[in-house]
Amino acid sequence: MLTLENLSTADAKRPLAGLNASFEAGRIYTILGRTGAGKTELLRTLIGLDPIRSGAIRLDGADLLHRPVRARQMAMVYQQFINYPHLNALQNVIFPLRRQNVDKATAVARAREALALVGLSDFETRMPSELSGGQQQRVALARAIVKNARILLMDEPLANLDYKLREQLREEFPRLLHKNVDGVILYTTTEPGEAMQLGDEMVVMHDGKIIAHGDPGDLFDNPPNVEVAQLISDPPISVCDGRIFGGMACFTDGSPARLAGGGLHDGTAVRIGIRPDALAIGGDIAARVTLAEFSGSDTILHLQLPFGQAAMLLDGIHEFQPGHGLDVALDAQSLLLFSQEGANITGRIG
Amino acid sequence: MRKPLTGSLSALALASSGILGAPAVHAEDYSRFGISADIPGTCSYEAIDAKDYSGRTLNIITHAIPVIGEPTALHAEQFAELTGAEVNVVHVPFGDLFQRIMIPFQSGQNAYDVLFYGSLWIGDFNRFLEPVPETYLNSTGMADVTDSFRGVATWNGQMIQYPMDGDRHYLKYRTDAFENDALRVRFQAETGRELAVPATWEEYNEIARFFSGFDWDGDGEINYGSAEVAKRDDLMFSAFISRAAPYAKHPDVTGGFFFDLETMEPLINTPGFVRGLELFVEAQEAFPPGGTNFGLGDEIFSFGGGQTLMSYSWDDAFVQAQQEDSRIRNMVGAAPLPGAREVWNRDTGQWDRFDEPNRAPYMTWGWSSAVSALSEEKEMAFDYLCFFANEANTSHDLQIGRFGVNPYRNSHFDSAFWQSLGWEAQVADSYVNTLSQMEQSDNRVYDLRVPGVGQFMSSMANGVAEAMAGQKSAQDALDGVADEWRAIVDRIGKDRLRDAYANVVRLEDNTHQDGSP
Amino acid sequence: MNRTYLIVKYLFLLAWSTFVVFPFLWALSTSFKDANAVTSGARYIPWLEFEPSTQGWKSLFTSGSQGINIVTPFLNSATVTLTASAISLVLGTLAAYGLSRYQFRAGFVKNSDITFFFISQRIMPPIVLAIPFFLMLREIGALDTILGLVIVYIALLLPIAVWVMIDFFGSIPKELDEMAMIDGCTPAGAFLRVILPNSLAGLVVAGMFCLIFGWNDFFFAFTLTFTKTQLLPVAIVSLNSSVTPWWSLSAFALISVTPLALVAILVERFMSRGSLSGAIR
Amino acid sequence: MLQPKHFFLLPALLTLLAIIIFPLLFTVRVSFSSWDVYQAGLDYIGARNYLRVFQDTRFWESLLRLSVMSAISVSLQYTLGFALALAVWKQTKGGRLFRVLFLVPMMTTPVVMSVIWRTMFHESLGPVNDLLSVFGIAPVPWLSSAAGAFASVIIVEVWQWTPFMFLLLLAGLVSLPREPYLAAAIDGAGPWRTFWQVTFPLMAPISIGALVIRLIEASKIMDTVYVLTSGGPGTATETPSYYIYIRGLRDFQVGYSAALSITYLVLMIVSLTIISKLLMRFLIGKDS
Repeated sequence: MLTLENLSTADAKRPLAGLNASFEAGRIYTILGRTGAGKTELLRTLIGLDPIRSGAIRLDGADLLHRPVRARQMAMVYQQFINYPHLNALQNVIFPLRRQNVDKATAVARAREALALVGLSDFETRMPSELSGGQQQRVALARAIVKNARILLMDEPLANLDYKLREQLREEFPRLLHKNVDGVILYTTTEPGEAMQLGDEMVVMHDGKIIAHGDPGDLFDNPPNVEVAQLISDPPISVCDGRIFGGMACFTDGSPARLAGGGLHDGTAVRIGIRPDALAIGGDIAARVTLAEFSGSDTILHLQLPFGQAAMLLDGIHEFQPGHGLDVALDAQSLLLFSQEGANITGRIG
Repeated sequence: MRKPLTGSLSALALASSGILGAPAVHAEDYSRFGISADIPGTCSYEAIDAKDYSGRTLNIITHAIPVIGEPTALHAEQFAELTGAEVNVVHVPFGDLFQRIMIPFQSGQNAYDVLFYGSLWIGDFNRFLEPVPETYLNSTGMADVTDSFRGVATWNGQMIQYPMDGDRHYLKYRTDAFENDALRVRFQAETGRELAVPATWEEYNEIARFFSGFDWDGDGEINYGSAEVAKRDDLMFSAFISRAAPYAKHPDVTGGFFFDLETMEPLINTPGFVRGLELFVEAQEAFPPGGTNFGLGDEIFSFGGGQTLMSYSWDDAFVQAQQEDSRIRNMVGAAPLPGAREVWNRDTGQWDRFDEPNRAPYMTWGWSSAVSALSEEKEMAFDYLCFFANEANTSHDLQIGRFGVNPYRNSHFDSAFWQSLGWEAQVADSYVNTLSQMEQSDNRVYDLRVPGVGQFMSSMANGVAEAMAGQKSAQDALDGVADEWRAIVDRIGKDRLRDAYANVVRLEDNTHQDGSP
Repeated sequence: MNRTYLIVKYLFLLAWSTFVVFPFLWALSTSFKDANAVTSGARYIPWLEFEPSTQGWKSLFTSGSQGINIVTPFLNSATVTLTASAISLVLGTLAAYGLSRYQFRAGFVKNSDITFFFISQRIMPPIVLAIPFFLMLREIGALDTILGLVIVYIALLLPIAVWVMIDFFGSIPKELDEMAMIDGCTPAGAFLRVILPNSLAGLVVAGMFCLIFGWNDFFFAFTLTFTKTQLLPVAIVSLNSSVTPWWSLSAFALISVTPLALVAILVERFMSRGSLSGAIR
Repeated sequence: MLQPKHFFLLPALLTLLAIIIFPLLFTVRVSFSSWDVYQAGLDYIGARNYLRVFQDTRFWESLLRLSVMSAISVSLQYTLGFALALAVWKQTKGGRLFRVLFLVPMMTTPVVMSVIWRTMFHESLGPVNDLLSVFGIAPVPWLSSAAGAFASVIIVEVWQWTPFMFLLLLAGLVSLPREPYLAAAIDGAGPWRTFWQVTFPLMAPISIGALVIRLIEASKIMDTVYVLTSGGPGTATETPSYYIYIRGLRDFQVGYSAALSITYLVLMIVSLTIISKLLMRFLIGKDS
């Protein structure tokens, strides 16, 4: 078990501020956060590349801080495809084993095995520059797996791959990792979908802090606060200002959001989250398209509503010119209510 | 490559050694060294052969090959073979020779035992040189060295340089052009005067201008009037002194040419020098293309290669022209440097007119040699120098033009010697007469042999170059030089300089150590 | 358009090649001249335009008084240049790696200041260092020795090596070193096992610059030696007497450039493979 | 405390310091002395040498001349080097030969190559005027006119050091990322626009490094001047390094030349810092 105790850093661009967490072996933890949230910094600190200011890192109770990088029994896969350019695929995978003083024959055998796992048996003698991006990242993965590290860190490993490859590897990863890695797996990503799909548990980071940690499904359904809510869905949840009126949440134009007021006094300012699937075409709310963008096979419409702005997700490709007017409906089941401070106080009616 | 020594030459050499009657039969034959026969003398082959310096090392710094450098190395090899010593020779181009010697001197490093260098640096080097011991002062070779070259080697009454070469500036011209009747007629028609070897620098410029820009020797290449060393940091300062001397050196005025010895006030911007510079500037129109950037090498190529009518400086260009394979062999003549009819008299502050042009032969610096006071092999070092300049070697070296060893003993001024090398009588006569006349002149000019001569000369060269390039007028340029000279005098110290300069003035004024004429 | 571009491009390449090659051809022609051939105006083709002479070449291989034998100076130059370049390259590479990967701080001095200190050594005009170097070598008895020149050349070459290698290491992602350390290497191990093998192109370029500047230095080789230790450029000026021997200098220029031209071929190999990638950046 | 990082830096740093510290301090010390040809020693004359530097118009003129000279010659080297690198960058027939050939000039010994150039520029015996005359061009006073001498020095510098720029810029070009070019191609940018919008900005860091280093080296120009023109005609091609050489080793004014050198060093450091800052702002558009 890997434990962080009040971990803080100072030097980095995005300092970590008092992280506490524990991670168990054999589970995949996805760490979700925007670029700059401190995800990479967390991994670098864990592995010993960046110094800490205070706090502790323990592995099964033993202090890791005083161990140099090479002795922390960790492996890492970078966002960039980092392999040793002067070594071929097989030699790349052998490299860490030889550093662990594994004898040559064993090392070769284990490296072959690892390459087979990632499906590169036919590419053993290729140099990294002769491999595609996906293949390079597979080599990096094989090199990480082969070490039998106690902790496997993966820093947005799919971010630089094209869409199709990303989908493919995303499918493969959970099985591959569960089957071959005994240690803790930390996997950072900026994509909520990926985080939910891969993670046994999900950690959400924002501004150098862990703002949520739990089961991905739970976090999605019931985000503890407005930051998590905004991070956890793609396209993100839109947040509009509102006010409690008659024990109910209402938008600023007075239209009811049909959400319980969370026991707040009338007139209290609140924030109302609108999931992208909460909006549908055909209703009584007049909206104007400000921007239409496509994400895969879906269309995201950015709308100007009477009480604010919100994004709407539509299946399929739809062409809308900016300025186009249309009427939409709002599904109360997909709304979230936050206090002015950001805490989730959603109460369903009925 | 080397011509065999002729009978007349050996006779000359024997005569010069003053032991004509001695039998020329020796126990050993030294002709394997390239000489026809050893000549008895203090440092003859036989005498040196008797010494044993095996296991000892002699370090020599000298000029680049071949001028002086080649004979240095040649005699070093011979010396090594005769004595068993190890002799190391390093060859350095002239421009870098001073610093190469001076840095070890100043830091007290015993780098070289024997030094070959320009004799004008005696003012800087004298403190680091070993006086020539009595034995060598009384050697057979030394006895015959001309007075002026003994003077050049002497500092405060003591001989500290070892004479092994004689240098002076003189005029060289193409006899084929001067004697060409068609050209003579044309010259007369154009200038109204008869064509003759120039007696003044005004005439020099006029003749040079006339002969510039057409192919007067019919070799298909355009010819020009004058090749001079005009490249600033080459040896241009010497060329300028040659040109200015007759205007600035009044035969009746004593007490300094560059400075007034009493006040150490620079004379470099006085009218005589200014006139010399103006004529130098004017002469540029008769230079070959690029002539204003000619170094000594270019000058030699230009005159020695037949491109120009006249040139003046050291022997090299003349010797080059007289090479066996030269296109203009025996078409050259030597003459004293042109003079001046108007000479500035600084005592009276006016120009004096001379019907017979005033000549002021410039006994320009030449090659000299010395032994370092830091040397731990002084005896061997002097033996080497004495051997270098022994009678057999000197006769041999004089014959080989590229060696740059030029007449410096009375016996060298013998036309027959040069005729024996294949020079025509007329050429040899003009050469010998020109040289010996300079020895007899009472109005000679010497280099500024004082500490910091390099600073004075580079400052002067810079001023001259500015005038030549048209950046300043001659007067302004030399006024600038005078200002810089005053600053240098202040820095180095007036008294120190006066003491040194007195040595030069004594030579110029033909006075002896005690001041008597 | 495309065609015009190609024509212009090749005309440009040809024009530049001519400009580059011409001095060498002139030197080749001149190396077979003698004073007569030189003074009769510009001549280019031996036999046709002038009677060739081998004195220029001979003068470089003559032991004795009539020329120099450049074999010993050649070997001296090679020894000094190779030793000083090798030491500079090793030290410079280590320092450049340190500066590109770690933060150093001493008072107000930071990495960029240390880098600048190295590079600034190239600014000082060498002339003024002649006397201090002379005195220093004198103290340690290294005047006129190979050792003394090696010491001085290290000061000349080290800054070049540091400069090239800092740029080069800057182009190698830091993650590569980190990877190596994660995989079990010590910092030194990461450098030796991973970074160095991937720096061959940079080393070749840095090495080439060291060799060029070392091989061609005239000034220190000239000032800090007397009679025993002669380097190549100093040997050749032994022939620069009153008359500059165009022929010998030309022959020498051709001989002297040959070893480095071979280095150029080596460097070109790296260039065409594209593996000089970021040799400088 | 010694950390691993120190083992990388210190050997080189200490070696360089050990070699250079004495000469450097000594030079500073000498600049306050009157060490001259007649007296070698470290007396103390205060800042007198520096006052003299201040009034030495020949030195300041040479600095001005140098800035013009190195600005022209380095920008020519840069432009030509860049053009050559671009020309052989992509598939080019005979590319390898060109590349080797273009490198060779910088491998020649300056002190010897300058002599070869001097023979080429020789106004009556050299090939340059001879070949020009074939085209009916009158003999050019290469070394004996101010403009000609200035141009000659620059031509030789460009010949010898364009290869330096060529190599650095070609190495840079070869390692450029491909993506920006795809983007430019998609945008339909022509070669001209692609160069100015993609290649040139991407090459800016390399360009700055190369320009600064060349400026440092070009400013020390000395052999070429010495051999070609001796600083002439007049003082038309005299550079600070050559002037320091004249004062230091020809005149043997050791103290004064040290003061000149220290002044030069300080001026160079200041102006190079400013120049690289300006280049950064101009080429990259940011500070530091």
